[in-house]
Amino acid sequence: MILLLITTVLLVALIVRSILLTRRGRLVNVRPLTPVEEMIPAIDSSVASGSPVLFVPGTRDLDSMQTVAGLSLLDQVARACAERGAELLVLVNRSLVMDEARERCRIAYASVGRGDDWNDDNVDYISDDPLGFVARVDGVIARRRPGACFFFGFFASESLLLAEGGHQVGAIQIAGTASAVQLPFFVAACDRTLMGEELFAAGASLSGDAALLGSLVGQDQGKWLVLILLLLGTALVTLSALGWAPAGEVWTVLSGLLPEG
Amino acid sequence: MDAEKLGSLERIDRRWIFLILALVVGIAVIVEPVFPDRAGELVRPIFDHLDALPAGTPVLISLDYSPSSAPELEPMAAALTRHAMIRGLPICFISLWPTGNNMAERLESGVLREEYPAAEVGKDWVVLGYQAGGELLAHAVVDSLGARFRSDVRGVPLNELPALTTVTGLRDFGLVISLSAGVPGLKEWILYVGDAGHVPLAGGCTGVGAPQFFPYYPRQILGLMAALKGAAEYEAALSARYPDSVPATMQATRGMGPQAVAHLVIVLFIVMGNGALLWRRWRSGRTA
Amino acid sequence: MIRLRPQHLLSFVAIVLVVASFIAPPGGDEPRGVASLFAFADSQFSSWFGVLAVFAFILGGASLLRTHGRRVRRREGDWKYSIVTLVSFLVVLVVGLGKFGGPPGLTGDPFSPEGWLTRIFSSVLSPLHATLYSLLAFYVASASYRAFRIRGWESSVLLGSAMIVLVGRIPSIDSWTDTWPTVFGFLRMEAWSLWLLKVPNTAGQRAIMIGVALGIVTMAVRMISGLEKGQGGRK
Amino acid sequence: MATLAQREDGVMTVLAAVSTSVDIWVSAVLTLMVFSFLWRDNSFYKFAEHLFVGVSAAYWMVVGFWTTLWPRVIVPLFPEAVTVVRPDAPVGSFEIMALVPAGLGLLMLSRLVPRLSNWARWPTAFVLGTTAGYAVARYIRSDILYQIRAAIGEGLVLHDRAGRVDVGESLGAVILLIGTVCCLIYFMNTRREGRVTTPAARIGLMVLMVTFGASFGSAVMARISLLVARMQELIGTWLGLI
Repeated sequence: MILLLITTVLLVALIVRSILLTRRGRLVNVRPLTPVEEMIPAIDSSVASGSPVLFVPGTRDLDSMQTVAGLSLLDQVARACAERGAELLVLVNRSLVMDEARERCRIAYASVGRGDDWNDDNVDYISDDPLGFVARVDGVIARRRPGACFFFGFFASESLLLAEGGHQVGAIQIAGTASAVQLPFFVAACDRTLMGEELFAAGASLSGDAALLGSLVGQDQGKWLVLILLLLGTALVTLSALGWAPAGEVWTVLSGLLPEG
Repeated sequence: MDAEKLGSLERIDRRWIFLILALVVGIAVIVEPVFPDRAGELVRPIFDHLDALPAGTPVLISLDYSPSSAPELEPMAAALTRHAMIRGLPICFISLWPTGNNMAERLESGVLREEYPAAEVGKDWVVLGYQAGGELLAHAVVDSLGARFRSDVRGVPLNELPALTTVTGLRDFGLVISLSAGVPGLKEWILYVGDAGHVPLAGGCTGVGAPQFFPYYPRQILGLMAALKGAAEYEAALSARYPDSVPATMQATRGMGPQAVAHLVIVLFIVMGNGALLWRRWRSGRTA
Repeated sequence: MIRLRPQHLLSFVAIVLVVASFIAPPGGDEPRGVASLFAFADSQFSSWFGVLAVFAFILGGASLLRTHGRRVRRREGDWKYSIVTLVSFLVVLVVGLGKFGGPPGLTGDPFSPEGWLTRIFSSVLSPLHATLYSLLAFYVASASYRAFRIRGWESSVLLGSAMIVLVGRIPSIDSWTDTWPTVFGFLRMEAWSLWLLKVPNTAGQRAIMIGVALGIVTMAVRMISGLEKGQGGRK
Repeated sequence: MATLAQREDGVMTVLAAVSTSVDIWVSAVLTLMVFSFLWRDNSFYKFAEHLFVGVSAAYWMVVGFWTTLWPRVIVPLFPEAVTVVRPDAPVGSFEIMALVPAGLGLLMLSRLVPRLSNWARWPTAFVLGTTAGYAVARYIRSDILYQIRAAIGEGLVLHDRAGRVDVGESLGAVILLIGTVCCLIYFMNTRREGRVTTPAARIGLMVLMVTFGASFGSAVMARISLLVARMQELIGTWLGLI
């Protein structure tokens, strides 16, 4: 519990500190995410071919952080679609997500002065059942033939059902999920995939907002902390297994602080 | 064959793949081809361990699955049950899942009463069944089974069950096996019983759950039956050692037929795609 | 005087829950005083979310009826199929809320075995579920045919590790590699497949999990501090 | 004549094996309709899809109503309501706290009235707040600290059951640690080119690709099982050919 508290405070402090530093003008150099860089060109090519852009923010409700991350990418996609006059179709399988997605699209369209172009019906609630949802999405893909498909959020076995549906009509497919079990399917079937934590960084990266990018620096510092803890722990355990008693004593204290199970 | 035709193998219409896969699996479901197998590195230790236990040593099988995962895990339970009956090892069935009692019943009617009419409930096997508590239950019974179980599912008190006369806690079992379809399951048994309680532990799991359990082998579990293939391997070991005492082809071995041909089809398509790719490269390299 | 905005509610709720996870941890002592308020928040907020999601069903249902109703009214493409959706939706809703076929009136279990809802589930929904799932068998075949190619080194590594595991699952081939002479013992399919799943696979999964958790914490901090721009215009 | 009679007899035996249950026919026909999508989009699939959407949407709404709304809002606010479902159940007391989620829910519905629709921002703000709030401690505990603990494990020198140093397992532990560290470095947002980090990230990406390939290969068996089960249903239960 104590270690949990220390870690939480430390991580949050690092992130907040980086945000503040960046706001005061510290320059950040963030790794470019290829999938994110290819999103705008994919929208452009849909516009060129006159086909719609499809967006699916995962198959979980708003209580999943992955859905929230997917929606924050929707902000950017909706803006880009509004600017370019692309038709945006958002298919969702939760009513709360539908409401939030409509709100965000409305704001995105209004923010580029195209508020009148937005129609709430472009965000379509299908069914809470993930497979019933997928049956419809695959049908919509086959009939509307989107030029670009974006799948960002939590997916279970729906991942491959969606990605193969999109591939069949030749859409440019960019996906992202933090669910490790489903990543292999997206990696195999989509053109580009945001892997794991990249999903949460993508919104910040696409927006180019300094404060948001700053938070990513803090996240990296947190990761170095994790690496140090990991290497230190391994060193202590190994040394103690080799018979160096003091290492064992330090480890007993440290491991007592780590949570079990 | 000319280059263009071969090149088209690189991008065949995926519907050909669908058609061939459907036909092959469909035919295999009807014909039920049998592919000989043997117990591999992960399954062998479980078989050998059970095979070496002195007759009369009880074993504990935890049926941590439900009807939807039964196709993969029930064959394992059946094979273990047969092995224990042949060896004269009393089995104690428990479960961390509410569906466990029902799964035990299926084993009793499908295997125990059917194939071993001489075996007696209470003496050769007992069903203690499901108790709520998940991993806490596993933890609680390490030292004393009686801490959470008063009687078997029929209501017979523990001390009146001949199968369990030598048993106080989990350490008195020759082997503890969790057939696990999710949480709570094998992972909880490893953390709370294997690691903390130093009880010999083995497991079976579904294909999707398998990758997370490999790290525990061989230090924390003595073996692992992964998916239908694991069950088929156990069956293979069983029919190799006791050819006359078990059915000729058992559940998992039969189910592996369609699996094997489907895997073969997928592998062949991958090989074909790459072969065509290499051929095209080689050709263009030569013309250039 | 600060004007209250939804963003303030978001931050307040989130901070209460973060604090609650320290002063009223699950499985700890019975909390007292202020701590009990936090414990209450911790245990109730997620169930309130469940209630809200059900209220939102009304929005979702209304949207569904409107979309398909409009298609039927305007005779838009595929409007006949929209009738199927509308009818099946309303029928199941009435059957389920009215507990048709089960114990008399509204009494008893809505999912009782003799109820019509259960029958609809077992003869319509569950085969549709199972069939849609089984499409995955075809899709893993087509996706692997397409993706597992010796193109760059990345996809070659992907191909190599997938092939080893795949071939390792074919009964007769993997046992055949066992019989190879000891010199080729290192080529045994089973050993390779086991090692791949045990070592690199665990490393990858673990790194993904740790990274995702860090990403989530960072995102949560951005949400609480109101930096996430969208959030329904709550800025 | 005999041959004709024989043939008819044969047809009859084949037909006799086909199921006569309406439910099995419905389920088999729906299965074929969905499979037809593999060929291409067609009216059979459209029918199955639209039916699936209608039935499943309503089904989950019914589930939500009876398992959540009824016990958590309606019964606490109108205690007598409990007798509608269980006539012999004791009537509880009014629970004031149930007004909060009910109130939030009603605010949510303000979306239906365009003039009031801004009120709906409050319940979504509440939901996003709970999502963010729960996530922090939960993920730091179980996915960061616990994973570090699991990764440290028993260190890099592992012994077998007899107490000797197990070279193979120890080597595996070293590779596992290097792999984990490299993958974590690969995901760094602010990656500077360096003598250590650049090759480490490259190794990390390779480990990730091995991971994805292996899990893909391992999942194939489970997916085929689903198809086999479906086939058995069609060929066995429906047509009676097995």
